[in-house]
Amino acid sequence: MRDKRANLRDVVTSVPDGASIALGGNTLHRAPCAFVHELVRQQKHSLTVIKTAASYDVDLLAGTGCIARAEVAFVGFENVFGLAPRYRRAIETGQLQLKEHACYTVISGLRASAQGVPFMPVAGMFGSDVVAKSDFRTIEDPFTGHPVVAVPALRPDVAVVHVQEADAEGNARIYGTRFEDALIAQAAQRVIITCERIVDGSVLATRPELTAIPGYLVEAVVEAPRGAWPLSCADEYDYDHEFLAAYIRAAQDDAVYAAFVEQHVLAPTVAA
Amino acid sequence: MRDKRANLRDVVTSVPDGASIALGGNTLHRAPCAFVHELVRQQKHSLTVIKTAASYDVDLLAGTGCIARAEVAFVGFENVFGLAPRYRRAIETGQLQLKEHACYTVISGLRASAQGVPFMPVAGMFGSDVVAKSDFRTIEDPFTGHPVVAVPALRPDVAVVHVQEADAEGNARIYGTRFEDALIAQAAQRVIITCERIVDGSVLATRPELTAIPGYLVEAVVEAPRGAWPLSCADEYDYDHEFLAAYIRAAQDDAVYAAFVEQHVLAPTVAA
Amino acid sequence: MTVRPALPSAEQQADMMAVVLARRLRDGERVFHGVASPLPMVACLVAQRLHAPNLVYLNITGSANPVPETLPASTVDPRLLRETRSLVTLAELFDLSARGELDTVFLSGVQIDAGGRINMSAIGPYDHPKVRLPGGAGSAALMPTARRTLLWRTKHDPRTFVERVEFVTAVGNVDRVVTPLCVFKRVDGRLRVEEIYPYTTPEAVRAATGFAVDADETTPVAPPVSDTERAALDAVDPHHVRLIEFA
Amino acid sequence: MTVRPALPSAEQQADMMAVVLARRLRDGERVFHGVASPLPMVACLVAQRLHAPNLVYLNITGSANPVPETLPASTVDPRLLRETRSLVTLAELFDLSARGELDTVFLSGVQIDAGGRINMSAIGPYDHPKVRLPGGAGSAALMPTARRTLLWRTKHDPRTFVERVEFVTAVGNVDRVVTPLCVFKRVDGRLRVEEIYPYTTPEAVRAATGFAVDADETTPVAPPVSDTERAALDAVDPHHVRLIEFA
Repeated sequence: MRDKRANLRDVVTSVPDGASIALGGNTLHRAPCAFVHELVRQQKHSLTVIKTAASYDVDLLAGTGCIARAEVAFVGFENVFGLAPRYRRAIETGQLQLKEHACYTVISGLRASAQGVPFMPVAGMFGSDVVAKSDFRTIEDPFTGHPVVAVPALRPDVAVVHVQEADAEGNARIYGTRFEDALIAQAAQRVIITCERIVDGSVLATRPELTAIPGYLVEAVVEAPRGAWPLSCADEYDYDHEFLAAYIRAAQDDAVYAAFVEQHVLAPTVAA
Repeated sequence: MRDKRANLRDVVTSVPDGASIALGGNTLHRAPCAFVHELVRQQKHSLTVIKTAASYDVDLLAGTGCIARAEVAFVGFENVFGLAPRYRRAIETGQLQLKEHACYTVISGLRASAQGVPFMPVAGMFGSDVVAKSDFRTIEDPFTGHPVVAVPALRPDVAVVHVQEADAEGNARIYGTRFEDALIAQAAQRVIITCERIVDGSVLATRPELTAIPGYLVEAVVEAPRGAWPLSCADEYDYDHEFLAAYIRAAQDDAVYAAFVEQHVLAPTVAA
Repeated sequence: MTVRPALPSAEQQADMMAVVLARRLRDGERVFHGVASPLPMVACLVAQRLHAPNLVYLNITGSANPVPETLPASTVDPRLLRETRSLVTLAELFDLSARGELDTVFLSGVQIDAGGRINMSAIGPYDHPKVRLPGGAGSAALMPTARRTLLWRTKHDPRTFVERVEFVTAVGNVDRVVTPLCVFKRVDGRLRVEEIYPYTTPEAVRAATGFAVDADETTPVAPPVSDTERAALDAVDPHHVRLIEFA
Repeated sequence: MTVRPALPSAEQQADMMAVVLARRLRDGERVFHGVASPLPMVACLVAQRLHAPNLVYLNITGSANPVPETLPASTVDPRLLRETRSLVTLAELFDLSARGELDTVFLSGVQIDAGGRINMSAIGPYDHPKVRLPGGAGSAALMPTARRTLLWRTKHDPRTFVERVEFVTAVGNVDRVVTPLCVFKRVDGRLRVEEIYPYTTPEAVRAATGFAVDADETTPVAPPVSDTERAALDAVDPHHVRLIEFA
């Protein structure tokens, strides 16, 4: 397979405004934040973000106006810092359009896409107002006639996953929880891997069972040390509590927030 | 979790006649043959077998009258020995009822069961006479109206998987190809693991990413060294070419076959 | 008449809730919690030390029966992987519930109503909310499919416990609702007070609840935190991570 | 008129088929074969050594671009895992095709008809077959979803190549059909002879085919196995595992 190593700037440049992007990780953990920061630096707009449970990554994209639409099930900083301030604001002011999901309907939509079918039946969901609000449909099982909720295929234009190790072909090894990272890579039209370090393929060949995403699904692989910062990366680093605390404080005021983003995100030293 | 170690005889005794059993492995590789041999020894009958691609395991169950029904996509000895002689005969004489599948429809039916939904849409299948013969249905996507084939949930009563290593709680580590083994474990009502060796759980804890089937899905774990024999087990042993050749020869004649089964399967020394 | 006691401390509330949740867990069952669930995390670990050594503790990291060295503030934290022997994806966890094999799921709601419905979506008109909430995460899929749901909420006031939620994020097999003041049990589709805590009164519970409840002098009082329960709490959560839900 | 040549040896047929299949593979494409596929296995490895170094060779073991030390007789064999850097389940391989991301799939049929339909199910009445065949494995799902199907069959006679199969196990995007005598190309839904092999004649191809074919003296003749192709064959399959399909 060809060498797919690329630099972050070029890879992000290749993502058009208006694209739908599925992000890896979950809440405060292993989201591709270096990639997200570069989206902000390049002032992308009209993006759709797809994720089950997000925090800083989606809050920042909402706060900087990069995303116009979100298909998510949870955005918050858990009990560590509570509500997602800019995500909240963006929806309350109508700047961000939300298609609300349960985590499982995001998974179901991605599964439909990964399996090349137009929809996926999903268990549960009965009685939830989310079904009507998000235009899911209740259909009949063709064999028993029993009702079941159907979710349309969710096909991201781009999936971005941050992992600990990948080789030049894009084979990506994930230590610890994989979350939906393999699924979004299967469901998306393009897959971009960012990683703590590029390793030789022979390392992955010693135990291919640990490769979460096969290289033949991957378009580009970017070496981005601390690429999940300020969120955590299993076996590598914890989330940056002080930075996130400062972010939440700054987010309470528009001017302070703008200055914070300018200093910590737009400044090219952010990923250093 | 409790200690789930059990002996093969007791575990097989717990499987009632008429049960549907999904077998792990694929064609000549890592099928739970020690378990299959014990099914024959206990003269189980009216069983349904579920598998994508099988060889000796299903041929033997057909030849000894243990199975009355099969939901499979392929049964043969590949180019090594060609057609499955007793499986063929059982269908040609009407003793075995076949619900023919594509490998992918077996997977789709198992996925429906694993996901708690009554059916699964599946891509492809158009134009195949298998759709009508196996009572799959062509339905409309509720969102676009496009046609898609639907497969009913396939819920085995028992899944049996042979792995290289498992702990006493049933956590099962698979080296090499996993085939559908994790999926059948998710889809089945009961899960039985046979393994080359029982290892201490602390071994699995060093790299939980390698555990293919979590112990909390498992009812019983049986230590069965060479438990895939005469088929292969990755990193452990190759398939037994001489034995399979003798099996194929014996299968050409009913009396010779009966004697072969008596000597090699019913004799308790088989797994030695 | 009873004098309403001073409001209990956050410590008292957190300890009582963790213990009451732990008491509701049964040995051998499969229990799951998702994001933002410190009290359920503590409750599972406490129950395993006391009456439920064979409880299967599952969480959104995909681990099973982890033995964390220190408890994380985020309940998706890699610290919850320690000593697990298996690791599954989120999809597999939801599948487990979807096929009816998850015994108990812990969920919460910013609003909880008299029918046990939860709102984690929005306060005010859904399309132009006064407050956009985080969203229900797994709840809409889990509440109808898990065999039972244990709801918990660390705030008990009339704006939290309402007659009818403004938006139904999820509804399903609610068994109990554990608050800082009492335990509700869902009977015939409606929440009823099962027991109140030693440090409060029926009047206080009624006054704090936005729907009519039947708490009175005959309402059972939960046993206080016992010495063995206290010891288990201290062993599992020596740094009082559980308090973060009261911040 | 041409004198029909002596029947070529199994070695000649196997070498020619392996090379003709390899020639049809394109650099960079994703190619997959399933069970019982020695010739496709050899063709993929040969193509990678010649004109398609970036071909992504996928097979039913779930490996990608394996470097087998010795070729197995079973194409599901763990030997096909050697040096792979990733490993996926069968389900993921079928998914890849289902979403249109598999470029080429190798499939075969005991019967192949003029429309490129295959029968791997039964000879004689389906419900009371004279011969029950192994079944189509992945074919019914893969043929309609893979971008193209390369069929191969090591027997070319009128009972194998028929006007209409008795049972349609699978039908789909058939591109070429490679036999021991010729290559068929599917044009407007019907198989036409694209080229015949140097060791046979148009008459022999017509006589061996159960449906009308247009092979004549103007039909192109495939180049014989070249020295570089021979060298690649010897390097990839020194023990002639490919011959097993002619046993």
